[in-house]
Amino acid sequence: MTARPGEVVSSVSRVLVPIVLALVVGGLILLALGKDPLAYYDYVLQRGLFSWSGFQQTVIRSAPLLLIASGLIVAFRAGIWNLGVDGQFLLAAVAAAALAPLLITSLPSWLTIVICCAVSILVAMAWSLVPAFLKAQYGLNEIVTTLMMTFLGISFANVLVKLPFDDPDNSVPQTMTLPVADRLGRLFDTTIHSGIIIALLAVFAVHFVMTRTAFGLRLQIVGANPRAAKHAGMSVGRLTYATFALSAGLAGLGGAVEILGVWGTMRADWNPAYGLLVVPLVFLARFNGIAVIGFTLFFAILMIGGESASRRLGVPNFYVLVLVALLLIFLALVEYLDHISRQRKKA
Amino acid sequence: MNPAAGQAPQVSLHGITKRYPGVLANDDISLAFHGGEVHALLGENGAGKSTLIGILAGMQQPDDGHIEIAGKRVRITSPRESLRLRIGTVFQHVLLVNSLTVIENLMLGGAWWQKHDRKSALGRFHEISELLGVEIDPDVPIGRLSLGQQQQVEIIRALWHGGNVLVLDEPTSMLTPQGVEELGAVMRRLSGQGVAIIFVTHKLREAYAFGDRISVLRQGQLAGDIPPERLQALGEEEATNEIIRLMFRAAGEVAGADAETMVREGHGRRARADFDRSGKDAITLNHVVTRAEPGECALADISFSVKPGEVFGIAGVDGNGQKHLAEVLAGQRPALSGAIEVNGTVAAHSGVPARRRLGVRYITDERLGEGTVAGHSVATNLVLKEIGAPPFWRDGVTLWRRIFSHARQVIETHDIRTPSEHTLLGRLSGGNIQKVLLAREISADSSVVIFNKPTYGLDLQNTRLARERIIKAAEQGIATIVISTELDELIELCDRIGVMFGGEMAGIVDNQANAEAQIGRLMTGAKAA
Amino acid sequence: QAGDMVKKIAVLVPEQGTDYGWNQQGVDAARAVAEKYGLEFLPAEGLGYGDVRPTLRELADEGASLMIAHASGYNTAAPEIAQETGVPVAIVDKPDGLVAGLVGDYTLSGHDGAYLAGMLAAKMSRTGTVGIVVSGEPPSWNSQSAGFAMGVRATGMGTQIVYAVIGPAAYGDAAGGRRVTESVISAGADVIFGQGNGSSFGMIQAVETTKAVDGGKAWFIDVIGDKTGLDKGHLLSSVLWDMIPVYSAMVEDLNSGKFGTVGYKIGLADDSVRLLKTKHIPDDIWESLMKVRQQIIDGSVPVAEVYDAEDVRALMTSVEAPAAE
Amino acid sequence: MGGLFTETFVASLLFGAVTVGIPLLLAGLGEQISEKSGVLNIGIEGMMLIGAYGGFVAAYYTGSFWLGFLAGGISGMVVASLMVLFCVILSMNQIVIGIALTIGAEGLTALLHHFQFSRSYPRLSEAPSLDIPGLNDIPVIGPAFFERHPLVYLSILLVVFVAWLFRRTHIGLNLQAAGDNPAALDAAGVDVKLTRAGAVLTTGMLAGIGGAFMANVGAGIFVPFMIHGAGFIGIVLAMLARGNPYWVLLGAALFGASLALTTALQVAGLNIPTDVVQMLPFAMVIVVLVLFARHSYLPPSLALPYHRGER
Ligand SMILES: Nc1ncnc2c1ncn2[C@@H]1O[C@H](COP(=O)(O)OP(=O)(O)OP(=O)(O)O)[C@@H](O)[C@H]1O
Ligand SMILES: Nc1ncnc2c1ncn2[C@@H]1O[C@H](COP(=O)(O)OP(=O)(O)OP(=O)(O)O)[C@@H](O)[C@H]1O
Ligand SMILES: [Mg+2]
Ligand SMILES: [Mg+2]
Repeated sequence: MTARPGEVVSSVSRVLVPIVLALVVGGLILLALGKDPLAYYDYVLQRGLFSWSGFQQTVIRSAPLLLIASGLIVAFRAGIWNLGVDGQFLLAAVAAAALAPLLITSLPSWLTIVICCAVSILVAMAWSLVPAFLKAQYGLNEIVTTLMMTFLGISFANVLVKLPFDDPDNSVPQTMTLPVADRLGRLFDTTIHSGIIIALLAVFAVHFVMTRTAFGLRLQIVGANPRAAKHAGMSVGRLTYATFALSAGLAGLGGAVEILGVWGTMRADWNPAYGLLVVPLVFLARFNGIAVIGFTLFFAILMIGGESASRRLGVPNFYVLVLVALLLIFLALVEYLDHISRQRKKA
Repeated sequence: MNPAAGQAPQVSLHGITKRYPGVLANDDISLAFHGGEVHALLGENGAGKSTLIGILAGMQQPDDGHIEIAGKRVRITSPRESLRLRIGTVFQHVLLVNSLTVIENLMLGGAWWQKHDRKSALGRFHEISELLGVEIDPDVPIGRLSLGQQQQVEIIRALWHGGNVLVLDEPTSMLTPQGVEELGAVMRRLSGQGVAIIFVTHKLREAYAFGDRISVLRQGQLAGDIPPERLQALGEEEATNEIIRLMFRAAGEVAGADAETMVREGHGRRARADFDRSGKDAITLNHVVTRAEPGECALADISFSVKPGEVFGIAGVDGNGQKHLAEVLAGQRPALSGAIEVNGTVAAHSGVPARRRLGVRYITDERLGEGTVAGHSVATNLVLKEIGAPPFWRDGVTLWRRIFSHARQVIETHDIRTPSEHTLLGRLSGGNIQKVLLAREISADSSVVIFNKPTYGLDLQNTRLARERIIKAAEQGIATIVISTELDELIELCDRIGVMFGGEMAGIVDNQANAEAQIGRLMTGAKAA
Repeated sequence: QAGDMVKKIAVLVPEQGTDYGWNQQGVDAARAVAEKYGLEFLPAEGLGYGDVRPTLRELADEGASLMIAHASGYNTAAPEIAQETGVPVAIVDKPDGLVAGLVGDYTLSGHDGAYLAGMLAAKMSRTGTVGIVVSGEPPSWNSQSAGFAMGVRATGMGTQIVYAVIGPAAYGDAAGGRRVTESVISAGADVIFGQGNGSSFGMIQAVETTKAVDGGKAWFIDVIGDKTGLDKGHLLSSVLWDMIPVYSAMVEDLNSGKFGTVGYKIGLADDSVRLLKTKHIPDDIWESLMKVRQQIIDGSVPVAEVYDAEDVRALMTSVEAPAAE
Repeated sequence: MGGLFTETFVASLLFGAVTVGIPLLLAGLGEQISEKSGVLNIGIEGMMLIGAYGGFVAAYYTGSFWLGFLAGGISGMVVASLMVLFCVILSMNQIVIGIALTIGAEGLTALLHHFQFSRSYPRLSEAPSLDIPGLNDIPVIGPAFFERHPLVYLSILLVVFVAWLFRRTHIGLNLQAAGDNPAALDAAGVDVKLTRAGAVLTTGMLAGIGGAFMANVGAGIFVPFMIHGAGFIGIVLAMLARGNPYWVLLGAALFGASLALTTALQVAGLNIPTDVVQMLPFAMVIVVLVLFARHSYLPPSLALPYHRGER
């Protein structure tokens, strides 16, 4: 698997060119606001990448994003538009947050974490059951149903936190808190929790399964042409359920990892909407697990570094959103041009 | 017959060249199409016929060369431009909108700011369908019509727009023999009115019967043509030989005499395989019934059996339940009631994988719709039905190297024309896709193979190859079922022929001298004597 | 000996400090305190309601001596980071979260001020109905809603109280604020006690454009900040919060080593909670209110602190229950 | 408690429901046009937001609601033209671009608002209404439906117009074909990209007007992020409506009514979190889908770019 130098150059420029373009356009906006773009970008890099403590935050932020991304890779490769990851993520988070503080009183922390992760995964899977059923049974388009389930899930998560799982001792509507010491173990003496290991393993596993196994190929065939899959004797219905379950389960694991690694508790009305950011990243990475890691890391740097830079320069944090949008557009543009030229060349 | 002779051609192509990644689809083609002439265009699969037609229709732009219409140089930059030049086209793959009705499809293309005028459209529709002698309900959504009917709508549409030039890319592939005759009459009538007609077909008989002039494409180049005078001078036999010579001349692929046998078309019967008529049945159906779905013809009550080594044909007009029968046999569709036995094993309720384990193979008639995955490689498509099984998978892990080397081998032995095994299957020409299907399904461990329209859209050589595969399969002792709407094909290949009508087996005929007449009668719904 | 241990103070707020409300008051007060004690000031605005640990850690790295986490949503994260980095933090709405030298709490509630506002509303109401519109139900707003309702009842005028929450996560839902407020006005209220950030501008909009059921003007009573500069003649009053005394006390306690042993409150006594006097309030009513203010301060009129949403709702009319004792 | 439900109060609930429903209706209709033509417009939330901002700015500085809606429509079209450029002309991924446009619009309007209005919070006066004589005297429903800004009537008439467009005109046929089988439309001599571009621009215009309605009529003020998912609900409405504009109207009415119901239950003192009521419309639709699931008809070429002659 040695890449030719030309390919390396092209794939590096495929990422670098849009970044430079986005930074230039974003810089013009900053100039218009009377701020120094170079100082801004310098702060972003200083904090997000080059300072050890900041880089740790970047890595921590990557963990849930990567897990969601791995779930989306499964779904998208199987041709299923699971746009409901945010609801699945949140409900799984509620499950972990509600359960962990209870279990920890009688179980060791590793067991608590394992059980919570498992339950979170199951909860997320269960939440994807309705769209899976409607798709497998009636061919109902999952974009609608998963979007609906995500709206429903966000509200439902709030209801759960506010009513049955509310911590009466805290005036803020949130669940009980898992003590810091019992959360996912930290790596060495950093603040990075081991969720990043889980996330990386998940991405590699998904990448392997989708590209190197019979199961992955079946999912892709179902995604590409369900009638051909049926013709070839695959059980389209069962594979559809499996796709939803895997995809939602991984997103749910993301929710569990974020709660068990970072928060220790779930607050009502908390919705980071990571799914909305990860969906385009997964596309831009062409559903490739390895590329997803790069993109995710880059956007995590931007999130962490951007917050710092905004604060230091007195630019409202909203600017990061503009930058993210520019990046997505330019990445998509360059990826598209690249796609065209490769199609021209490819025999 | 040829009033336009001497006049400037209606359409002339000058040095048309079109390249696709890895393929030179059209290579410096210069051709002239005259008004009042039916110009038959022949060529093997992938020869570049559809590409040329796409260029005339404005769907493709040539990389080189130019087009003249009535002596004036034009650039056909879009289908709109083509229609404006009064060129009507029937595309090889139906281009209609399923969710719109027939009449709505025909009205497409009007000025967008206008209300559509259904009334005058209906008038036009009746006029043209009368001319064609077809009967179609204008208010049925296209999606509910059979492919044959859809093709008729396409022809209506081409006439709707095409005043000067009518281009027909394999219009007969979905028609019944009678439909073909009717289309021929229409072409003749139109050419009599001065229309230039370009008629693409794989059937030499059609080309000879309807064509005033014949051109042959070969690997993107114009291999030669037979002008009207010569065509009239030659008899059918000689003309056929001439065409075959043009099609296969170069590279010495086929020596003269072999060509004859290679592309020998219809009318013959294969030598009777001497399979064991008293032996056990390989597959038996007993009173099989399927669930009727809207718009489909279900099986009402089907019983028959096929012995190992026997070729059993299914004849009938398209849409009389053939699809359900094929799917029920393959395990792709459950039988509502009735019994199915494969090699003595009860198999009525087993799905595709279980049937495959029993040796049942099914070559679908929907090559792109369900037979293959267009967006995946040729290599993947060749193992589509074996995903997870050794030798290409070990413990569920894909051994891509083996899959690719297997593919290279199959491409070699089956002469599949593709730039490489990594090429996306959708990029292949129809005939080559069919070769992929055949290569995939016929192997040593199969015991029952169902062919659904195995040669639909194939060129002479590929048709011959496919039929040889069928015969070879039977000779290997495989029970072979051939579903076809082409009676010639069935007569040539089969030992017995069952005729389907309205989801029932109207009768089963031994393939003997008078079989054709009997089958013809059964196909119209008359009961077996 | 601790002398001037505090060198830099940081304040973290979820939205931009330009909302004439919670965020702006927090940032402005911290800035004022930094100036007052000659400290370096590190504001972090618009952080949202997500994870603030990265920002807290960065501020700690930058040498903040005190980090004021000015949102109840931050009150789990901030103490954790304080433990991790050793940098003291101040949190909101968690009075039992004190850790000596490390975590101080300031549970802010203008419930006593809201009590006065409730009396003002009841006295100003022509229709006999007043309304409370909130964008959400956080503890501090619950206690103010309750205080307001108790104030209304204390006038003994039989005034009805209509209560409505805009919807989930609707702090910035201006359209929702307007719609719900219009409905509450149509339900008879002519004085609206509105609590919300971005959504309160929708409420003001509704008050400005909707006539009360008697055809007269509707009034708005705001919270936390002073929007007089934006008023078009409908701003009756506001329950103003001043956090400068609280933040000052924190700095001094840190310097004297007392930080984390006492909670901080705002209240009527030191004017850190006060009722905004506008020209629309008649003098006699204002004087009667000021008398009650004195009584609350000296304890003769107790104002219960009610933080739970259910208990708050129980205080509203709409149910036939008699006024609470 | 019954005493609270006076005629005025119920009328005001209905009034609020219509106010909420109109932007959803416009967004849903717009999305329906886009989807029919084969473009999945996920950026509609961003188009509404920019429309809200542009519409508010125009209405605030000119004092005219009409100019506000015009500006909102144009602003929405500006965002839509990006979608046309990237997704229709350049065939880039519709979901990536849609999400990017939404995120970008959120950031941009919040920034602009911060520098322009975050110290002054300007507000508009009440939208002028056109009273329909006779009908506006009907108790309860009169004020909600017949004493509104003319745009409200126009929006509802638009449903009828779009339905007519779909059924009776070449535009309708072209849209349907572009989403079902663009190659067939192309072969019939109609420019697919132009058809889709027109559809997307129309979507942008309707979404922008809907956003402007939310800012100018609904809130009377612009605040950051004020669309709050209305665009996404528009997407859901369009998909559930299966190409029928009247279903969009019904769906928008359902969502509007459910928000009014939230307020009603609260004012009635019902003791449940608002989130529960918020869940109702979604839960209802899901239940309906599970019970009466039919094959959903979405245009087969939805979200697929079209290239002439590509295999
Ligand atoms: N859009 C395309 N992209 C890539 N290759 C193409 C495309 N269209 C045609 N080709 C290639 O060009 C060659 C000519 O194809 P064409 O469809 O014109 O053949 P044909 O003569 O019509 O064959 P058939 O009889 O099978 O229909 C084939 O090799 C085909 O694979
Ligand atoms: N009664 C009918 N009305 C309308 N359409 C029909 C009817 N019967 C069949 N069709 C259409 O005809 C086509 C072929 O039908 P079906 O598959 O049942 O027949 P078949 O004999 O197997 O034909 P083929 O071999 O082409 O698949 C389908 O597209 C189907 O929708
Ligand atoms: Mg062809
Ligand atoms: Mg069939």
